[in-house]
Amino acid sequence: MSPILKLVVQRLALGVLLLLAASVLIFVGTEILPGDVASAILGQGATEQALANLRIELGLNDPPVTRYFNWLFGVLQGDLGVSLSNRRDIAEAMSVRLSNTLFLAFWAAIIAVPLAILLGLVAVRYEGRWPDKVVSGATLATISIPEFLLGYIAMYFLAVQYRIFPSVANINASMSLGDKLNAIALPVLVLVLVVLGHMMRMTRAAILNVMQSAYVETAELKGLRSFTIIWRHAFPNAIAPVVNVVMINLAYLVVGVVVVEVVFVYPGMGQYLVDHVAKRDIPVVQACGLVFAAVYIGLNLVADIVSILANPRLRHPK
Amino acid sequence: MNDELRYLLARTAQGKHSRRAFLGRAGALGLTAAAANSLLATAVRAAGPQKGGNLVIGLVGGESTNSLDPALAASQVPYTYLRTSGDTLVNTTPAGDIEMRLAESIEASDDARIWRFAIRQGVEFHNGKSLTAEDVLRTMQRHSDEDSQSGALGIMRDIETMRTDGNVFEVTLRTPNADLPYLMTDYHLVIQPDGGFDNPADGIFTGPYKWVEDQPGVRHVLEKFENHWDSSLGHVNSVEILVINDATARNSALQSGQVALMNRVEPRTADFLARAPGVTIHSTPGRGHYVFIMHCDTAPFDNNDLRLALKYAIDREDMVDKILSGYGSVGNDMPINAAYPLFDETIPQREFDLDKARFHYEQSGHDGSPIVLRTSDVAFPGAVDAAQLFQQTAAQAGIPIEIRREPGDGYWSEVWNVQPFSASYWGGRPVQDQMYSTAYFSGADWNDTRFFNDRFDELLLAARAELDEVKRKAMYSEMGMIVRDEGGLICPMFNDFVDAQNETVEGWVTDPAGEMMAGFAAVKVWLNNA
Amino acid sequence: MRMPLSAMIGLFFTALYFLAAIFADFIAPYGMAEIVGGVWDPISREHWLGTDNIGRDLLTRMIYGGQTTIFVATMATLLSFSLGSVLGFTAAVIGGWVDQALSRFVDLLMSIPSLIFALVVLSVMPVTVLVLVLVMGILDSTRVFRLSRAVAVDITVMDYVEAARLRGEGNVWIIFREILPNALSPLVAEMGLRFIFAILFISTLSFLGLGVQPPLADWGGIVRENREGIVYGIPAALVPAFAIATLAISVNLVADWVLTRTTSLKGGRGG
Amino acid sequence: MAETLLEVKNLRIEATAYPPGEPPQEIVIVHDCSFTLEKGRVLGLIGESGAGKSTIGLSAMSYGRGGVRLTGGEVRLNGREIRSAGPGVLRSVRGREVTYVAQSAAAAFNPAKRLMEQVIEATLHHGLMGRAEAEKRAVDLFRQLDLPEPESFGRRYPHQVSGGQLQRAMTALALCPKPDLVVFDEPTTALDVTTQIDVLAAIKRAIQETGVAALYITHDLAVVAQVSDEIMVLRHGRMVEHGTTRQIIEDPQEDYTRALVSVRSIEHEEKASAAPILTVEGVTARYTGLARDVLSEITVEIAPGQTLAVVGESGSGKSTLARAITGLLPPTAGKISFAGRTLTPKLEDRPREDLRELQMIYQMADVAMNPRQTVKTIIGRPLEFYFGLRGRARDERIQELLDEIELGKGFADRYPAELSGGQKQRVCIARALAAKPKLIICDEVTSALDPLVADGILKLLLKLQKDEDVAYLFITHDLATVRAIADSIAVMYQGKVVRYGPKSQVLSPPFDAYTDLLLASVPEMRLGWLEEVIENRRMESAGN
Repeated sequence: MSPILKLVVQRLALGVLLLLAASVLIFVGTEILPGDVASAILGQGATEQALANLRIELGLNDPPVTRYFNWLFGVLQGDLGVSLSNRRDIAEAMSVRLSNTLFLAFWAAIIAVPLAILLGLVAVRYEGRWPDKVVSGATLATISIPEFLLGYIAMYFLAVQYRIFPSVANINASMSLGDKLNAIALPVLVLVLVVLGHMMRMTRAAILNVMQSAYVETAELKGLRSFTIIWRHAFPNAIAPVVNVVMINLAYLVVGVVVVEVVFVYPGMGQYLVDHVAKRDIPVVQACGLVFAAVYIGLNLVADIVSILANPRLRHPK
Repeated sequence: MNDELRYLLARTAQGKHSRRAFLGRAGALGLTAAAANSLLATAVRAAGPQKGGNLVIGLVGGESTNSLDPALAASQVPYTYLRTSGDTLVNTTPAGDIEMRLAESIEASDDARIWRFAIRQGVEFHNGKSLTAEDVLRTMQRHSDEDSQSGALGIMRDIETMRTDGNVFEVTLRTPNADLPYLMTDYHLVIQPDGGFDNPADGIFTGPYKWVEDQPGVRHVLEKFENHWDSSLGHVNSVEILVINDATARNSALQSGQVALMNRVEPRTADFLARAPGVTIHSTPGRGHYVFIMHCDTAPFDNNDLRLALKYAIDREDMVDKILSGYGSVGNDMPINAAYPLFDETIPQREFDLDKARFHYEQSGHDGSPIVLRTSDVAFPGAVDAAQLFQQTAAQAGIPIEIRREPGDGYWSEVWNVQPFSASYWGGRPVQDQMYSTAYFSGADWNDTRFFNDRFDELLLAARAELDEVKRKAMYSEMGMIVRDEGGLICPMFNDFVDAQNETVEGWVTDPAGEMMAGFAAVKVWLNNA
Repeated sequence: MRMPLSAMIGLFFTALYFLAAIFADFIAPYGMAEIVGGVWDPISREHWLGTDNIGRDLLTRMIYGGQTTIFVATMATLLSFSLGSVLGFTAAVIGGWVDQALSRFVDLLMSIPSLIFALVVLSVMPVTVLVLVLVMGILDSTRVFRLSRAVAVDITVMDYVEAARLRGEGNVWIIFREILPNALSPLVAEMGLRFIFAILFISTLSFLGLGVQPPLADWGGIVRENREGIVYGIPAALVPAFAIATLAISVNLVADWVLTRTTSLKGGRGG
Repeated sequence: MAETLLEVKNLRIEATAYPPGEPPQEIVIVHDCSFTLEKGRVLGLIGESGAGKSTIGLSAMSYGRGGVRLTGGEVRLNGREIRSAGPGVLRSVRGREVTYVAQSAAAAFNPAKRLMEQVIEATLHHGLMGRAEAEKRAVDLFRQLDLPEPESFGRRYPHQVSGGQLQRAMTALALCPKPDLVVFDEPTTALDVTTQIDVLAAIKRAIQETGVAALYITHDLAVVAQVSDEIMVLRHGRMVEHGTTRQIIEDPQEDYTRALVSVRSIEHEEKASAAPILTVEGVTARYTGLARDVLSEITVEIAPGQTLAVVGESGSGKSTLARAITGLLPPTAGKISFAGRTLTPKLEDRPREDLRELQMIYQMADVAMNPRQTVKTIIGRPLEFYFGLRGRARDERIQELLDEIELGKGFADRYPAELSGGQKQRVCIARALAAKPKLIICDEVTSALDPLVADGILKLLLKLQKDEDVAYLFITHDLATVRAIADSIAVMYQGKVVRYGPKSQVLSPPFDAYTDLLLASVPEMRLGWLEEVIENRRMESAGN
């Protein structure tokens, strides 16, 4: 087996192991949540009798270990169980939410990632001069402003004042792509601003770090133009850290957007999870936790593998 | 009225002329905006509902955990969609009278123990099946079964037996109750084919709109059910309910035209929202009240002086101003207000009186340790703020209150009705009897003030069977006084339902039974731009 | 090297907020929970920033709110650093299975998104300042762990650490005397960033309704209390949000400056 | 008269320094430097580190590294002033008229790109040739520089070729655009001595065959003597002496130059053998995860107060031997006895007494001292740790040690960054001495130092050996150092000791093949040495 394949397989195995461990952690973590599912479901107006009935029906009295393995085997067969609160198939309900989340994340990423890298390159090219300062300053501001403020400001100007985009980013299957894109314009804008700064700054730092290398000096002494040097000599060697930060931000776009979902009423995973946490709907919380962990671990895996592939020493062994 | 105005009015009422343009023109012709608006409303109603269009409603109170099973409904969105897609046996009119729905007529025995509902014929379910008395019976059985999880189980308790007799559904009560038809208006009790035993969440009802799409916590789409028995309802072609829990987003959605109707305008922003072009705010005084409840059997609240001290130490006017921005009215430490039939207007209003508060506090001999008040924003909107206002005024009377904000999740299971002093909300009931028997009767399911008063219980049972309204009113008055002076309820305010619409919506009628025209907004309004 | 303007601005605001927080009791014009006006009174001579949603003086709320926000963020950052760096250094110095176990456990914790984690924990636990600090500190310590481990791994291969080992020094000496002083400058710069994240995190939690107990104020909580006013330009909603942003930016500017200073201390490249 | 290619007049170069704990300062690193270089000539720039030789070399490209600025004077290349020229002009000069060969080719090649692409990049960029032509020229250069498989060599990545090959590839990179001038910046310093000679020969031949002019920068006079026509000696940013190579080597005018020429003045008498203090018997070791032994069956011993020099190229296992003895890398087989006791293989298991008596000094004094500790702490810690000295007793002992290493009183409170390279190494020696050891392992302790400074350190070590009766295990790749201080010598090659015995015996013929090669590769400070060696080798290989 070639060393690179071996490394990749190793990482994959590690990822699977980590995911398994995460599943245990999630299961145990949710099992110890205090509170009573039944009363959370029925709310203020429930009688003792109704609560007791519901508890029995939901099978909340089985031993946890049995439930973990039942759950795990179910998950392995693609069966995430049934929501306690509305008896819906979780896999089905969640797939809609997940695809919405991925849709939003995809468009935010497709704008933010190239833009961040481009701005990072520009900042490096004009290091210490005004374009660098403007880009760095602006991204610093976007990092520092709380997401909800960005959201409300965008909503106020672009939806309420000028009515360019809708304020409520409600999408559904019957909408055309154009309608959907119009609907998610504001959340995409906010998410782009939120992740852009971090990615751009890390890209800038990674490339600047590489710019310290002797081979960049070599390139400079060949009489190459600054941008050529950055693009051809510095950037290829900064791919690993850049991919790493991109992946962290992609993970954030998938798992960290609760606030944006709340502000723009976007039907994504975060809102879905928060609702079910509130109802102590443990199967759903577990399923969401697992999906989030899988996304995070998966993206990290991608970053790891890209780093391996980007390393010429591993790609072209002696 | 000049001809131009009359012409414009007619055109506008028929939806052929923009409402805003009309208001502008009317202003130019010397009418005040209010006058022009009311003129227009009258004209529009006279012109009759316009058919068609897609009505988009933005509502708070939906979660992704919502189900179409009426038994499990608990929040505003299910409330609205059940009213939109289902029918109950009877209903209340905005004036508070009983209106026949799936029941064509009601007969009661003289002692008000046996009630016979004649079921309307020719009513069709969304799946094409015809409604029978059996369906009604099965529905009621599902909700009254002790094993059921229905939110209506509590009000079904008093039923001894139920049966059908041809097209008649008959109920026999354990104790007489003159108010039974009011109980049947409960929104959980929409009739399902075979009571929904097979699949309670299939969304098959008899209402004016049938289900197209159900995405809990996100969006609910319904379309006109052409075979609905009552052609006077259901003007728009389709109804789309968007769940918008964030108040700012809801306001923005209305202002930007994404939704035509919305519920629960945050009172503080109502004035700002009203200034937006085309937006109209509807404020409906209701029976819902924001409360702080004390357990009368738990120290230190087992001391009536302490309870009174706290009651006197709350500035009700200020709370209505600050928490409700005036969209509400002051409470009187009892759960009843003028919106209830048989209300006694003469019961004196409890005032904010620091001296009396101080006096009773000293009388109580409380040791001065902080009194822990638990609250959460889920108790009622602004509950945390209200607690802080309470804390401030109480401090002026020398009463130390410590606020503990509890997690919103689990508030109803672990704090309310468990902790001795907490913030809460009561939505109100159609009649006084139901309100009192739900929460103040010694044996009530939700006696959340742990109020055990023999005289009160005696009066309640007597009033329930009393058919003479004058005597009944006197009994209710005495009961109110007992709760006010001895109970564990601190009721600083009754909230208004504050809804809002934009200029495309016509036919709004205020209904004190609940928000969004008691949930019937979608089936009763129409669009002028359809 | 002179201090650049950006760092001066950053330092000014950081110092301003910190001083205001420390001396809150002396400079706040009214009591923290005292109700002195109507709902959202406009800016006036009596109320320099107007009043909040139940008629408290906004400037006062801001000063006390800054106190809470800064205190919680500082404590959480300190906790995450003490915990994360000691564990990170330990993992790097001891290596072997201890390193593996700690690193994998941290990977595991990090695979669960921190906001979600915090939401789940805080929605079922009574929210007190202590719980907030613990939750934030522990969640953030995973990131500090990674950084300090990486830094320490670079340092442990240095000859002076080997020299200490050859001398027979114990791990405690190696961690606290050999590694810690040399890992300080990247950690200090990172501390600035973590502090900002802590500020934003506590604000976000408060915004989602999981912040400190009323009537205590914190900036995110003030935004939440007044957020309906945000799109109507009510100062009570905007001022705290901008305070969060300016504090974060200021600390960032200072951290940037510390970072460039420490790298230039190394003398950069050149012969 | 030959045509002037490069003319440097009154060049002044400044930089910003950041002394720790003080405000940054502007310092002048090159003062008033002037010289001219004619076409096709090679000028050697020589000096200690910090003399400004690289800086002057790079000024021929009007390039200041890091914060370095060319602030005064003129640099004329082909008659054109480039010191003050704009970026456009500079871009057209760099990589076309002047090219650069860096000290570490391993770092100067972009690891992510194939060699060919990098070698011809400047040529293509300046539009000097088409791709095919450039590649053909590169292949020719590879061949000329004795690179293996010149046709396919360019398809490799930098990490796939050896250090010596990479340095030659770097030369090809510099020569490819047919420049007028190449700046060689210590091109062989990082290489092993046996590799250095081949690279040096290849560079020399390439210069001769292409007729390019060159600036050859190095700290090693013996090396520069082999390749340059003229030599300029620099010290502290000023020119000390400039003359032909012959004149500088054979008739230096300045004291400093004379010192450089006559360095290695230490003579050390070999001591008689005695009962050993350290015995290494059949030690074999390997790194975990590595398939082969890095040490196999090493057997050596050291007598008290004597020096065993372990000599070999990088990768020969000499430093690993030190790690095995100290217990950092527990041997898989064999036995190590020290002062009559058997040392346990693992460091953690050794009693404190064993640790104390066996000390170590490192090559890079910079990283051997914690930069955040003062000299006092650094030297004081062993005193505390082993002898429990505190307060005044400790301070007095520190001062004694400082005196012993010939540093004054003021040094106790300084940080390592405030010391020069030689001073740092002295502090390290003091730290080792503080433990009152019986044996000190010296791992390449002089290789990072300038020759004159290194000399001082060696003298100090010898003096201390006499005073304290301490034995040294002296690891080095430098045979001159070995000659200077060893009592016995072990020559290592590929993890084995290939020759071992008293110094006199090891350094006298008959030699084994490897020792012979090693000895023959040490540059000698005389003209024509390189040619001789190359000629010898050619004959030998022809003879075989």
